Amino acid sequence: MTDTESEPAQPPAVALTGITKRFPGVVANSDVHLTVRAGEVHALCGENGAGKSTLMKILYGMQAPDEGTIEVGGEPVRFRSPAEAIKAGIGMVHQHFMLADNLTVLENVVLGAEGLHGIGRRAKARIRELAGATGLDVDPDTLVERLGVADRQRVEILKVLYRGARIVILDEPTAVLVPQEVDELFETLRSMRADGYTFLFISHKLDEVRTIADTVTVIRRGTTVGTVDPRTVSSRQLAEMMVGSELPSPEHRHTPIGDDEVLRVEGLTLRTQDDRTLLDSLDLVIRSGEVLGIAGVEGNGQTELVETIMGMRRAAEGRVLLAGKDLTKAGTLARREAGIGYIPEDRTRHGLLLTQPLWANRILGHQTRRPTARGAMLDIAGARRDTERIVEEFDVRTPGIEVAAASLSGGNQQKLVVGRELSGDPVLLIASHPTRGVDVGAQAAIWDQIRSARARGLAVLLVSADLDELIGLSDSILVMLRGRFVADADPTTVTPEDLGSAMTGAGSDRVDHIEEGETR
Amino acid sequence: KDSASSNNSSGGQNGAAGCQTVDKPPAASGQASTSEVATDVDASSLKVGLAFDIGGRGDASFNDSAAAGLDEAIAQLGVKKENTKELTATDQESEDSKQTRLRQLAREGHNPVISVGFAYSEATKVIAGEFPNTQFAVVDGFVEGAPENVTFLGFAEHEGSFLVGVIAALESESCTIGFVGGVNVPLIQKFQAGFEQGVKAVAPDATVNSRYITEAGDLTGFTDAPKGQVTAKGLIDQGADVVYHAAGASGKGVFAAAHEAGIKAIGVDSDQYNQPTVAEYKDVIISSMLKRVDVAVFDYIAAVAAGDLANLPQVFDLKVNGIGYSTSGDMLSDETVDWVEAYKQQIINGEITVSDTPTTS
Amino acid sequence: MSTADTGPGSSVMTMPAAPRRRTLPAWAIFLIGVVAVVGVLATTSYLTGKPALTSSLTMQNTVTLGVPILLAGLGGIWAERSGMINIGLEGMMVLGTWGAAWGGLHGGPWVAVLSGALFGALGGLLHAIATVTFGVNHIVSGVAINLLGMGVTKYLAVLIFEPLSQNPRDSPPIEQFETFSAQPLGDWLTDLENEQRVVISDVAGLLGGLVTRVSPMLIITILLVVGTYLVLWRSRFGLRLRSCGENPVAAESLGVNVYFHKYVAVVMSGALAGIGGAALVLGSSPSIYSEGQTANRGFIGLAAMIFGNWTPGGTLAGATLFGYADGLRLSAGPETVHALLYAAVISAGLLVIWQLWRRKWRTAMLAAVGAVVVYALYYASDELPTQFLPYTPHIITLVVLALAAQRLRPPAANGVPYRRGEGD
Amino acid sequence: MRSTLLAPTLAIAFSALLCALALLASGANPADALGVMIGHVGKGQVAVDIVNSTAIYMLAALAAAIGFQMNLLNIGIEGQYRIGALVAAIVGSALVLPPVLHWLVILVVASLAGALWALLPAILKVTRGVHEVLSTIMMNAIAFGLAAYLIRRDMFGILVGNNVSTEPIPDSGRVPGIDLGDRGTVFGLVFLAVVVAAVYGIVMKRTRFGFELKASGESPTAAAAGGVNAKKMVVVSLLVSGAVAGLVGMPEILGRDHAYTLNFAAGYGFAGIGIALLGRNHPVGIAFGSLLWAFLEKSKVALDNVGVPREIATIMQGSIVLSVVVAYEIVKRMDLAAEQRRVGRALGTAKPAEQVGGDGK
Ligand SMILES: Nc1ncnc2c1ncn2[C@@H]1O[C@H](COP(=O)(O)OP(=O)(O)OP(=O)(O)O)[C@@H](O)[C@H]1O
Ligand SMILES: Nc1ncnc2c1ncn2[C@@H]1O[C@H](COP(=O)(O)OP(=O)(O)OP(=O)(O)O)[C@@H](O)[C@H]1O
Ligand SMILES: [Mg+2]
Ligand SMILES: [Mg+2]
Repeated sequence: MTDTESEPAQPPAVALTGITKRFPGVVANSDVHLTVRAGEVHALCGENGAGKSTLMKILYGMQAPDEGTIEVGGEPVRFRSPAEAIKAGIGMVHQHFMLADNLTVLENVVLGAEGLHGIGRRAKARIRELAGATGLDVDPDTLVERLGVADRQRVEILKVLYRGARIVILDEPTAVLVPQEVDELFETLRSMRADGYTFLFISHKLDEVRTIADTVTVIRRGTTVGTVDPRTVSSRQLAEMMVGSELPSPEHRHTPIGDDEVLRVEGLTLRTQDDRTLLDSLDLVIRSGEVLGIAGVEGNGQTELVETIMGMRRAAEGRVLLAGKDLTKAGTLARREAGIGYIPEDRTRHGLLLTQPLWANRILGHQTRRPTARGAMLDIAGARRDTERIVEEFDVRTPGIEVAAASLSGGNQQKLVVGRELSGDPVLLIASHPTRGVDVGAQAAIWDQIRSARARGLAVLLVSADLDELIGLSDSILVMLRGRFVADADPTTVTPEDLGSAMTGAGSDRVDHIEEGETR
Repeated sequence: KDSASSNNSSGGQNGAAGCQTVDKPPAASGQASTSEVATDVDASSLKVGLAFDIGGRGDASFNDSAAAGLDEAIAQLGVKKENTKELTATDQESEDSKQTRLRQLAREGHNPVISVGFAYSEATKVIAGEFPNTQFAVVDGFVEGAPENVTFLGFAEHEGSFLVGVIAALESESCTIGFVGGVNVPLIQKFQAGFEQGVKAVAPDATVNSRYITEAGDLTGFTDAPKGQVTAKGLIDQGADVVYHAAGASGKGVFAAAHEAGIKAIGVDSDQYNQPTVAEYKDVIISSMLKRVDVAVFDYIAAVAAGDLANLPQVFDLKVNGIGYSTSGDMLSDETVDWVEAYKQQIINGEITVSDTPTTS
Repeated sequence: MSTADTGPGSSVMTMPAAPRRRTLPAWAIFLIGVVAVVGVLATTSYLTGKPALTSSLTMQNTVTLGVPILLAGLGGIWAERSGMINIGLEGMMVLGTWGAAWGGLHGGPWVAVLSGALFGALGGLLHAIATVTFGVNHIVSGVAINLLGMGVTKYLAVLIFEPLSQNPRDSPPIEQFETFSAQPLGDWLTDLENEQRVVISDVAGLLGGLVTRVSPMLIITILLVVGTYLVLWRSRFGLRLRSCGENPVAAESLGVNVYFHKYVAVVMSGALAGIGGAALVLGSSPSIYSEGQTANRGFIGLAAMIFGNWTPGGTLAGATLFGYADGLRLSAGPETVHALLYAAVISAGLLVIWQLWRRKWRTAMLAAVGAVVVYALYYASDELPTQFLPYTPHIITLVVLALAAQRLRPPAANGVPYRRGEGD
Repeated sequence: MRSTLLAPTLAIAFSALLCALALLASGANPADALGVMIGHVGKGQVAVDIVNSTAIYMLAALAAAIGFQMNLLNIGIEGQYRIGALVAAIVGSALVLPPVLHWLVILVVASLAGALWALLPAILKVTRGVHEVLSTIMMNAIAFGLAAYLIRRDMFGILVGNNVSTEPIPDSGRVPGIDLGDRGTVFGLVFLAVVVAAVYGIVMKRTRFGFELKASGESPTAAAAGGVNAKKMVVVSLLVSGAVAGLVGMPEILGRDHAYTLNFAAGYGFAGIGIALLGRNHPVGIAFGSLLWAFLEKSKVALDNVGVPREIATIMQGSIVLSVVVAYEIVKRMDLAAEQRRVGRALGTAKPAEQVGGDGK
């Protein structure tokens, strides 16, 4: 607890006192206290749904607190909209990108701050000036839809800088970045800190927090648990503060890999309408009881690979065989019926019918199979019964199976999806970011389920941005870059840093336990 | 063979002087009989129900004309105003709404019940069956197998159109004449047919360009003045210097185009020279083809009151003055009127039969 | 906790698109398009001997019939660029016709335009209240507003106009705008047109139609087209408004008052549709409100907007197409519309060349087949059945869409419900 | 449950209030007007007419609802039912078949024609991404053209008085109704609407097809991941919607008119869209919505009969749709909040007090 360090002479950059925020049925923040010194990087940690984002949105004027006071630079303030927070020098980079794809970089940046330099030539000049600080190197007239993830992140930071914010909120900025990109970001933060900027930094990755933060505040169940000095605590201690109990981790437990070839992909090639190659002649094989991990920076073709194997995209060339059966021409449903389970990377978009009850969600993807269907008719009783089973087995915390999927918290939604996809005895599970955005408890439960299914002979294709998860679960790892497999790593020896290098194409010559090439 | 005509315009010469015309027919002889229905009957005991088509009283078109007939009956036949009732159709209504409307009128004791517009034909047939003691009439209507107590008040629009066709041929300098129809349906084709025949009767070499604003089923052709104007402008651009319209409210646009181009126009249904909405353009309205819905309605009421429907004309045509043409504004020369009267007599005498379907299309 | 998570905020990122080759600026494409269209029409006019295809009268008719459609389409742009679908344009336009007649009775044509705008805006306001404040499905609200617009207008016409005009369906005539012509220029163009020289006369005809008997309404409309472009694409306010249609949550996070901009957009949309109604009233002679006079022009305006890819220039092109084809049919007659088939053949021929040049063999083949089929149709017939002619623009629209719809780009959050503070 | 009844009740009350104000403004007594509207139902054949119209609106609304289930807005119902009715009338009149078979053939032809008219928009949507609103608006217009063309006298039309009609369908093709004597005749095909509604209800609730349709409507992305072929669903749902739309004209044509005429009613398509939304795409909701709509539609005649502006009924239709959806929206928000509260309580997340223990300040 490092309160004593703050000098009485300089008022804190931000002081939140007694903040309470209630949503229908949920208290997101309850009597939160937070003090941020000027010129520091102040990290905020806590499990999913702890209320971090809500607290930041309150500080940023997007939501009004039910109780409590906010002081900025010693002055009590009351923001009714982000506009007022911006005026007070606060900027925020959101957990999800807040960019309009069909507008240019210039337009995205100046939006809402047109008063500063107009929307024309002066604004463009100013953006060019600031772009250097963020490492953004694109023409301001480029449409944002043409930018990659890292560049989008830079545009987000540029937006904050452009407004002249001195206090910058970064809500999980590193979730989508690879280690090298994280390092670049931290470089930027450090130099800006030297220029006097104050940062509020949210992350689930505790080692990152310890690298960059000057102070860490931990939030649990909507309230502050404590403020600590990152140099004096370990990641494990931090985690235990967050969860209030021991932290599980993805350790590698070997089970024997079977001989049966479950999935074989040969020469898989995918092109866009305008003939760009998204997947370039990919080959892979997964045997029963094997977990094959795919590592890669987001946007290098993992999504496309998974969706092509699932039949949601049409391959230009190549074959997909499941247990020897050629599925290349089959539709998604036929592939599912042949025994593929699919945990999509974005459960709300690809996994769930949010307004439908849980049992209806159980039917999705199983609408032709027992126990949820009989011929052309649905078996609603069967679907209900099996949903009860999933709720039981996978510990989905819900008041019942009649509630809409939207009412469940993210972790419980994900457990429902995992339970559904492991139903009907699949031979292959395609899991994209199976634990993204879910809290630690749910994460552990999902890992356990995947492990035990594998022990029963399930083959798994695992795509994850969480390198620890990838290393912990996989029997072997392929690294994807620009639509190709560029490296093959052994999870028993590889480190996240090595993987990160390979993922950015930087480290091909640095590591000995990464084998070059498009083997397998 | 060419017969010279007066100073007016219809000379026997080609070119800008006007159309080459046929011989002027012999002067009119004989008289048009007015309808034989007595007008001295007492209709004060009648309760008259009137069911209008879309638009209703005040539409400056045939509904209004029917209303005028009723007003006339009130004034002359002693029908009591409080004993009359007028109902109006709505857009896009279904057949049963028409039936309900008629049934309502009949049930409330109205007798006769007069409906306006051919769309009422079928409904009237049905309701007349339900109320055998009530007299029904349908302006413009006709349907097979209607009961005894239904009278169809049909008009020979083509005959009147023939006469204004004669006027157009005589008045045209360019010998090119235009016709604008509202919606391409048989009723309006009657106007076109008679008009074209009338022009050709006088000037076989004349050109008549006919256009419709919309096709069958799309009734907006009767309510789209801008399109009426565009259509007329096109005809004028192709040389027409007399245009005749049968396009309802779209006709306003036709007059506007004629006014703008300084050419002549012929109105339809009622005497449009005296119509307030087009008063601005009255100087170009040299005549109107009169369709005397008012006469038909009046005569019908009188006939019901007198109890002799048998004497009511089968068709309201030139002979019974159910159809005619107007000379308001005195823009027709005596010579022209002579020609028209002569043709009128020939039609009445049966020497000329006017076709009710156009030869083209 | 938004339930419909198809909004832009949650879009999954996949591989970024390749940087596009540098394309021509919008105005250049527009100009090239105009030149191409005029070229095709001039050629057709020459080869088929149908001067009406490019006569000044045709142009005038295009303007008369196109302006109300264009104004409705502009209204559509305003609403949809802010993310609000407005299928109620027709109803707002009807309100505008009543308002214009009523205002015009009391204060002349300028007041008519203002009052038309005001009444249309009231319709827009109702739409905004239902959709923005209450989050009602945009289409439902639009359908309801169409019903209300017609019901209220008829009701008011009976209440207010009938005593004056003795006609429940018409208002009394109102004063019209004085028209004016750019005289020396107009005469010169008329002379040129009459010389019937290839291309020159065609261009002169089309231009002549634009400068003779110009109504201030046309000037107002052109100003509104340019104004819409400048406001929506060149002003701060427009940027904010468009951002609400692309990603309202992002706009909100930058301090943009999304509700406010949506309200302004939808009300403005109604006002423009209302001005469209006023243009209809003032463009009629005599200038009156007359029941049923909009005749689905609001829907056509919506179509012109989609046709025009939600841009003012494109919508102008769409409205011109509708006005041109309808005007040509009404004023020049079926034979001239028939000549448009010839224009279609020429266009298809050009498309073949263009696709061959781009080495798109398949598309070129298809276009060639199309050209042959249309030419056969042209050759085999003298006239098309008149029953189909009124629908020429509709058929052209379908064909053009079938060819180019993939290039259309609706605002990303168009029609997506938005609630303040519910994005993530 | 609460939401299903509360919302419409609130909404109808609210729009009744609005209309009462409008009535007061025009000097009429709202209570009397309402009395007239309700009293009207008991008169003559109005009750039966309402039932008949309800069936027609139900078919149109079901057609719309099928599209809505997967977020497709089939504005083209208007054109689809016109083409369906016309083609069925033409084919039906040309065939000689035993009664029941004859009806079935006509119904199938009507569905096929309706579906065919929806085919082009469906194909354009899945192959070229053309928005169905735009393409169906175009197809509606073109349907008028095709109808006008097919009913030309040199095609399939015959002249009846001033009206054009197709050849009448022979007796074997006419579906007998339930004759209630003075009360009128309930169309036999009212039961068709009931059957279609029941099938629709079962398919949506109980079958794989319905599930896939709803899933694609709610989340195309999730449906695709769940193995639903979105393109196929678009084509199938538009075609089925068009097929049901093709039936809309059948109760009238087979039960009363026995031919397609120029008077064929328009506007059912747009009404259907409003009703489907009013009934929340639920078959029972649609039935009640149709009943309400038919009641309002029929009361126009009654209002006119007592001199109340009948536009009130149109205003009422508009304001009911608007207020019903607003009310639904409000009640939905209340329900959602209540459900969140319930979930919150059940999971204990709403009890932060036990967790408070932080000391950070
Ligand atoms: N607009 C809202 N309406 C209702 N509940 C909400 C809303 N926003 C957040 N919540 C709830 O408030 C709680 C805190 O959410 P918040 O987004 O602040 O969590 P977080 O700590 O940022 O979690 P994560 O690590 O997943 O980002 C959660 O239970 C969430 O479901
Ligand atoms: N090799 C191919 N395999 C499958 N489909 C193709 C192929 N090439 C083109 N297509 C499809 O054919 C259609 C026309 O292709 P093309 O890209 O040549 O058209 P275009 O000139 O770009 O025209 P537009 O983009 O306006 O439709 C497109 O739908 C495209 O997806
Ligand atoms: Mg968060
Ligand atoms: Mg292409």
